[in-house]
Amino acid sequence: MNVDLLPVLPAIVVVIAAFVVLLAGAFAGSGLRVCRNLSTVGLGAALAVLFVAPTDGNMGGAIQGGAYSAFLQGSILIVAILAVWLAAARLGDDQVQPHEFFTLLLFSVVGMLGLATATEAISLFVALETMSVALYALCAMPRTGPQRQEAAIKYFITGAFSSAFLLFGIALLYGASGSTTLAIMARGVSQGGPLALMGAAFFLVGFLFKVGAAPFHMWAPDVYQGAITPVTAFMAAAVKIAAFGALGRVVAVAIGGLSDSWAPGVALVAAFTMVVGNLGALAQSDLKRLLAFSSVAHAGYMLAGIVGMDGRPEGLEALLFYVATYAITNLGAFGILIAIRRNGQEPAIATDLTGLSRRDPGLAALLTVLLISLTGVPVSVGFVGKFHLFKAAVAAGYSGLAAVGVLMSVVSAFYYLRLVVLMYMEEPEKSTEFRIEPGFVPTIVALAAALTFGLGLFPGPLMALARAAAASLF
Amino acid sequence: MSWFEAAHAGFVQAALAVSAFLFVVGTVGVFIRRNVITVMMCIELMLNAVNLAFVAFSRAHGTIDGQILVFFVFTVAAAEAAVGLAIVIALQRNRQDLDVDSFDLLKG
Amino acid sequence: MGLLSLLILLPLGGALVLALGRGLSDSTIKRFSFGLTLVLFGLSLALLAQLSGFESSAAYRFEERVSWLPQWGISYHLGIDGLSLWLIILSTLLTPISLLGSWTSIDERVREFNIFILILESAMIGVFCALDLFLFYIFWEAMLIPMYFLIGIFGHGRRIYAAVKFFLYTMAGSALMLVAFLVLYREAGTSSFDLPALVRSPIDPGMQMGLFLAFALAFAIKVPMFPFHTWLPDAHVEAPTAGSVILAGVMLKMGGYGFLRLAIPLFPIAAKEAAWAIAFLGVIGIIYGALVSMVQPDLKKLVAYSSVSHLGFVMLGIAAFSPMSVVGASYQMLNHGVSTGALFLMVGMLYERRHTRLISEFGGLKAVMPRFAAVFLLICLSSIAVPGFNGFIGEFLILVGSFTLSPALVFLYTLGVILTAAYQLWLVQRVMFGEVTTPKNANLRDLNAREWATLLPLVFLSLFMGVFSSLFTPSLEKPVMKIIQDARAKTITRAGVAPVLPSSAEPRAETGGDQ
Amino acid sequence: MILDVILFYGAAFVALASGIFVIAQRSPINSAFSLIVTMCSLAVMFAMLGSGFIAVLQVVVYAGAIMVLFLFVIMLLNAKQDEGDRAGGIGRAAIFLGIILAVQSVWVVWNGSASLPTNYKETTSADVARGLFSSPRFLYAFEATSILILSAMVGAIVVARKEKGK
Amino acid sequence: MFTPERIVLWAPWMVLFMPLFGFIVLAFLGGLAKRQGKHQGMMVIATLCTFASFLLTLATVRSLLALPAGDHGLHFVQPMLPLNWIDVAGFTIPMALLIDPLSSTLMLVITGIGFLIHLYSIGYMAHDEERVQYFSYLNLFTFFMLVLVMGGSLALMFVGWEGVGLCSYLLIGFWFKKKSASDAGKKAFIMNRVGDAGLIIGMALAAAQLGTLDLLELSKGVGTMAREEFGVFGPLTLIAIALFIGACGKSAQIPLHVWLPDAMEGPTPVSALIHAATMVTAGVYMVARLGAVYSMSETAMWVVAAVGGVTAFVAATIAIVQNDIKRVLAYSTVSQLGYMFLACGVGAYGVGVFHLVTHAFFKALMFLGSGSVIHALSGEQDMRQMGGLRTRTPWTFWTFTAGWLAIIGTPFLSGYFSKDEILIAAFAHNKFLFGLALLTAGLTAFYMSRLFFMTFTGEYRGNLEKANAHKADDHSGHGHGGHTGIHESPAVMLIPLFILAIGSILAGYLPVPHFVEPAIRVPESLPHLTWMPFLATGVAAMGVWIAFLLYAGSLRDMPAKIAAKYAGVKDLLDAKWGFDNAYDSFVRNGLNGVVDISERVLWKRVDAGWIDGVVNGLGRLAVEFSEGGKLLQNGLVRGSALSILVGAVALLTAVLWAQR
Repeated sequence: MNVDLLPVLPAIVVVIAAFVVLLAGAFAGSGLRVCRNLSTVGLGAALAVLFVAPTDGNMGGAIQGGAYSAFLQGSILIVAILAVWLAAARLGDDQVQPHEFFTLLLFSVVGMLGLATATEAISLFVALETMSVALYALCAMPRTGPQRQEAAIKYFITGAFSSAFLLFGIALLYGASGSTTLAIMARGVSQGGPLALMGAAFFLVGFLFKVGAAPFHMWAPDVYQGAITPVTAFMAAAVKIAAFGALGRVVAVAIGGLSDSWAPGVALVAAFTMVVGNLGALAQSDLKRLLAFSSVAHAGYMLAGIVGMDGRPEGLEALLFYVATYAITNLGAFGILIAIRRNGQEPAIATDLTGLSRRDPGLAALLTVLLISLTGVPVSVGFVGKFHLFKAAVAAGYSGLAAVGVLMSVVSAFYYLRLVVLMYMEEPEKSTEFRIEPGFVPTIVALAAALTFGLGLFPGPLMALARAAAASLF
Repeated sequence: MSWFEAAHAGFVQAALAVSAFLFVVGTVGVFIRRNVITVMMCIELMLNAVNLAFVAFSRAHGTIDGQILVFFVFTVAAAEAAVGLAIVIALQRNRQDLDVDSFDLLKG
Repeated sequence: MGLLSLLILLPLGGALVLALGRGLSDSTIKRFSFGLTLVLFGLSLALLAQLSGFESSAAYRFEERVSWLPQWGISYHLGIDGLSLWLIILSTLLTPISLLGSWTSIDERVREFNIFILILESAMIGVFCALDLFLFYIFWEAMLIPMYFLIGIFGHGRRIYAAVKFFLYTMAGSALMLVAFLVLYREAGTSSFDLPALVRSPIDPGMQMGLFLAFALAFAIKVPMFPFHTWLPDAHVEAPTAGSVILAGVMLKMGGYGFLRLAIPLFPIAAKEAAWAIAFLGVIGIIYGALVSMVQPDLKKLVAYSSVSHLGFVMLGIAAFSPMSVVGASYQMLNHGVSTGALFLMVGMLYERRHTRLISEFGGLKAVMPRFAAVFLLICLSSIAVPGFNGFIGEFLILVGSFTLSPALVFLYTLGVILTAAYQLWLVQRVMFGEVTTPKNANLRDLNAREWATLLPLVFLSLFMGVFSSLFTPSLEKPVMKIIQDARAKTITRAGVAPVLPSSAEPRAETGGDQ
Repeated sequence: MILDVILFYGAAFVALASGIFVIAQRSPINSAFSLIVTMCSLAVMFAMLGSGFIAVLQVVVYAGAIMVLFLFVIMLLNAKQDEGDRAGGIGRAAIFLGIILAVQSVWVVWNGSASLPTNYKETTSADVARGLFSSPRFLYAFEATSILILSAMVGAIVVARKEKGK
Repeated sequence: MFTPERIVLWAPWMVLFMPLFGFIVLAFLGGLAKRQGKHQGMMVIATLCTFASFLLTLATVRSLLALPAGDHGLHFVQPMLPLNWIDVAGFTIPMALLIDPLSSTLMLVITGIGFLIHLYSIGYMAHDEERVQYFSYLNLFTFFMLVLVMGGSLALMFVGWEGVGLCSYLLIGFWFKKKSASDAGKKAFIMNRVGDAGLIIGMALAAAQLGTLDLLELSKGVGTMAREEFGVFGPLTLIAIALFIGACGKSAQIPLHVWLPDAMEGPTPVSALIHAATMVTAGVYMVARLGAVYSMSETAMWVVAAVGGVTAFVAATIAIVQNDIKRVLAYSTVSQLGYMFLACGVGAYGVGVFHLVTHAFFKALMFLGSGSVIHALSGEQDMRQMGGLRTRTPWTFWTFTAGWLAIIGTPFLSGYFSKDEILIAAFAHNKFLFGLALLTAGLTAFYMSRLFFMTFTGEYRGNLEKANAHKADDHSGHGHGGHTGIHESPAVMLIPLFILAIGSILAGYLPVPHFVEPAIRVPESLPHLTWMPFLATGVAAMGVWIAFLLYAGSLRDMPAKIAAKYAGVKDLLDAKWGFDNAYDSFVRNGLNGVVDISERVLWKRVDAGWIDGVVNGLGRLAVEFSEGGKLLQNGLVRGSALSILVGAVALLTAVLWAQR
């Protein structure tokens, strides 16, 4: 048996890094900094492998290298590196064994890389579960306070529940086609039939859960709120990339032929998700819940890309572009929460940001840039991304979905702007004291903001990558 | 074809029906049971139902993929159960209550 | 880099300098940005070097085109014709004036204030230059953010409510326009967002109305047309003086500009069908604005509602769609920028002195501040459209040009003319005439040199434009004629019917009142 | 042949019945035992469907190992009985939806399976092994499973470990 | 440069420019001059500017007449600036003047009488704080009035039209601290604005229907069109009537006349210049100017004549019962303007203009005379507080006598000629209007005599101390002199009176109708009725005689008795035929109603309630929805799972459904 390991090389590198971190922590008692640096090196090496090594192989159909996978893997790895650093800034506060934390984080990255590359249902499922199981555990860390475990159990139960649906969907698709390989599945599926339809529907349910689309989203606010902020940031950014990447591939490769059947339903889900996410965020005062609902809303926008695929790569291209840039932007927004200590505490509710611009105009400006992008107002990458998504949806004939999307963006402006109002237009209480995490967190935020703004002006290069990636599946 | 031949030929169909029904039973169980461990068992029941579907399809198509998948489902189920039960243990340690409805710190 | 790019990028560069510059004192910042905006004004005057070109053809000049997102056919495409030319000059003129006008009233967060003004200026110029829908939309939306901050940070009492309302209202308006862009892109089949290319390609008449309405909503809110105007009074009242001046002076013009530049040329058939509704709402706006303005206790609110009224004239002119009326409407947009800008400046001056804007707090100011009173009166006269002032030219052209649309509307229009005079003069009377009733008013300072410097250009312009309109109108006329001719040609060829809106410039002596 | 049929349908019946017992029992212990019964019945069905290897695994791994884990935890935590059937509105809604879903899914598989091919053949553990390892297709998943299990281990340890000093 | 051909091209611009120059100088240097106490110099500059304008007008007219005549025997020039005021889409309004006999006549009146009134004002306003500003307004007014009559197109005419309205507004409200003054100013402006709306519509109609606003072209152009019979509301009729509404506003014709009496709140010279001699005649000028258009529409002619006739009569009756000297004169002005319109309405445009000229002299004279009286009495305007001023202010008395005689139509004085011709024209046209006009002539004689007798003859009835005390209270306003006691005015005020008196006597000998006829392009042929002068004189004499009996003769107690006996009539006249009340109640009820509705309904309900209610309601709805969603998001795992189940079932249903 000749096994071409090149396409799994990045994942292997990350696995090695995970082992090294685990062992270093367990046996050498390495601390936070060492674990952080080791993780970074591992992820960076994986990224380097991605760039250097020709990863275009397929391991007998289990996974597929190439532009699409590389785009997703690259995004995931970059996000993961940033997340590692954000986590490193926060773990000092919490009683967490850093090596365990980073090992789990790296394991979940491995799962994500698998998701991004899998072209076969079994691999896909195993990768998904690898990611999920690690995330369940991450959510429960540290064990201080019942919130964490509550978040974990909620995530676990709903996650397992939806996994069952996903699995049932795979079973039915397998039943309709006789194979678990996506490309072969497509042949059986394209003939239609009730098995294929129900299989596609349940398959979608599983992924719609992972991306946090309504009505499969209700776990998201609770889990986002309950987990520690770096974990939340990592979930909000990286899981979206991996899940949407896999969903996009499945839609493009396996069930695209049935799009007439499921696309209207998904369009409804997308519209519903935009509405629920944005309206849900309106009344939130808790910052992380607000960002959770916001991420639900963004899942809705991204689903417009899925709906807009319709046999053409444009929707997928838009989706890839959006999910990558959204991850960066969102990570930046969470980074702000990590960077700030208000009276020694992480800002938890919106009013904790009151008067930030008076104390730290730079950070306030950065958050404003990020919020503007999340709202989708030019000049920002959020605008370009939404434009792209809705363009695809309109091109596929779903103008109404685009209309809902833009109107809901207006609603989103309300709650994003409220933060800006608080930062810029309200006076802080006299006793309020802001301390900024020194060093790298503001740098990460600045990096995210710079990318957000810069890609808003010059989206061309990244868009070209997304374009090539999407085209490789068609 | 005799009745039992027909019944034999109908194995796949029947197995699938049983699978679908069991899946729904498991699904409903998630909602009507409130002990978190029972809830997890209901999810296991759903997975089992799916396994039956895989095996049935595997038989129908004559491909091995389905069975292999079941093999992986076992592993996944084991892994999930491990982490899930670990969380349950941690929860129990923190709050002495396994009623799913009691986890309501996070809401709104 | 072309002149237009320079006009757009220079203020951005200035904003960047201010944002990154360390240790700049407030007065340095003020001087720097004032100087920069003056330079921009000078640069924009350089556009006039080609005035004869603007007067001789409707072709876009100073065109710049850099491919930006080629896969979507999006390019950084700039260019101006006569219509944009004057609006750009208006923008670059009002910006330094508003900076000068808030020289003393803004004494906190000066750096941010100037940054926002500079960004705003850049975006405003961009809107008037952009010849690519995507680019247009970017500038269009980018304008909102600095204005939002200007209102929200530097405004008065209910500033936050007003800022959020302003932002959401206008963003909601333009949201559907974005979808319409995309549908248009799909329907036109040009594979580009280039405006001239899209204008050339015919759009299915069945699609036009929906798209037109999406565009029209965005522009109607910006204008603002009744009944989409309620953000305006709030935004104006709460905004700082500079914000009000720019908002009223430039940003409201973008609605009318959008109709002329985008909505009508792209969807002429739908525009024709909707003309009566726009005209009707325009006239309602004229009268409604005047009536509501009459009863405002707050000076700024009064001026704000008067804007609703004045822009009703503009919309009527655009809807009538005859060369005269559209030129009149374009001219009226400039006029309104000058006169209402000045009015807001003066209200700001009063506020600076007395910290109130309630009309009942004033009275008899003519005795205390005679020069202020004189300028105030002049500006009011311009606003009333007394001939000799700029307002008259615009309103007269609109009136004559829209006569054939509907005589009944025109009679309502004249009712608006009367009401305008009524509320403006009542305002003058209440504020300027009579005895000084409040002791606090007894020792108010008359205009100082800085305030003179802000007002004189506007007073001068309102007179100059009232007398020498023919220096301005030929360059407005060319693009307007082109828009009208193109639209008519498309209406005929696409729908196979003759235009219902005949040119009013043609003598039609043989018919009676056109019913 | 007849034995097959009887065994199969008998097992199916038992599986359904015990499946319902799983969710109808108030006590977690009872549910667990019912679940084990279900699993064993399913194992019989697997065997009758020609997947002997899976049937064995089902009993050994699933009913044996995993369920023991469950039972162990139930015992460890001394899980109380469910406090009655106060499933409330959510339960009723779920039952309602469950009925719909059951109708739909049974209808789907019933109709769908009518057009399935009938390439029946017995498979042995050798077939499974060949399928699993003869091509790199499943090798990837197989290796990935190791990561899955490892991360589950680490996760379980991390989560369930007692706090130092507590 | 100084050949007639050249002069007519630059001199008119200079005519216009001089008063504008004066205004600019005063406006910009006024403050400085005021601070340095150099009011006198400023006032002289203003006056000289007007005088220069007058001289230039003379030069212009002389040169014009020296030019060869054009068609219809018309001497005209159209000096033009190389610049269009409006030039859009083939519609142009050049900056062109039209100098022909008609405008020349008006220019002479404006600059001539304007100069005299400037001169007079130097004395009258000598002690007012803001006299420099006053003079600047006066100059500005002169400028705009000249624009009005010299403008070559309706649009330019409209510039002047609005400009004089503005100056009128400023000058009426000159003593702006007085509420009544600023109210009157506003009233005048808004009522004019109503008229102007008519004018604007008329212009727009003309522009839209005829394609030009050029006065000459309009006059020529309509010649080719069909005449519109009575009852036909063709475009010309509509244009003419719309324009006439404008004329009514400016020339204070019923029903837009009520502002003029109130306008007497302004300084008296202003009343003389603006509200008697020049501005208020602008309507007459316009109708005459567009005589060719009006003559094409019988309906419009009828309307003009009727409004003129009725106004003449009604205003005259009101004048009978007024006691304020200026108000009598104001109503008299309204009445005389009605005469002029009557003349125009019956096709005798030239005669109308003729009366305009003569009226300018005698009415300006009488206003200035009354100003002199008021000046002498330190601000007293009530005739019941006057009397016997003949001896105390002899020069004023004699000049006033000339004006009085002229207006009542004393043979061979100016009023006699013009009024006679109006009567003849009316007689030839419509017997009813003629009767009304004749009656008005009698009434005019009566009330002017009443004024004359009450003011100058008999005994002084006033209380001088009170007058002085009143003055002391009001020193900021009417700043007449620091003298006490009844006194004659200074020479600078008397000289204009003399000149105007001479004019009042002799102006009737000017061949105005003949002179302006070619400019109007409507041939006038009046019948020669030898009996008419006798009849008119007789009626006038009767009026004088009755007035003499009632106010200077033996029946001085009669007015009160008559008033008591015919209380109804008296009340009607006191109430000014109800117009003022109607306006007041319209303003109070109607306008206040509008204000009220605007405030309560439009602003607070429609705007703040409905529209903003919808806007804010949408926002609130969204937030409510969100709050409701929070309840749903109750944190129960089973709830979250249930929503997944709901979604799964729904999606499955949708997918199965879509396939069907």
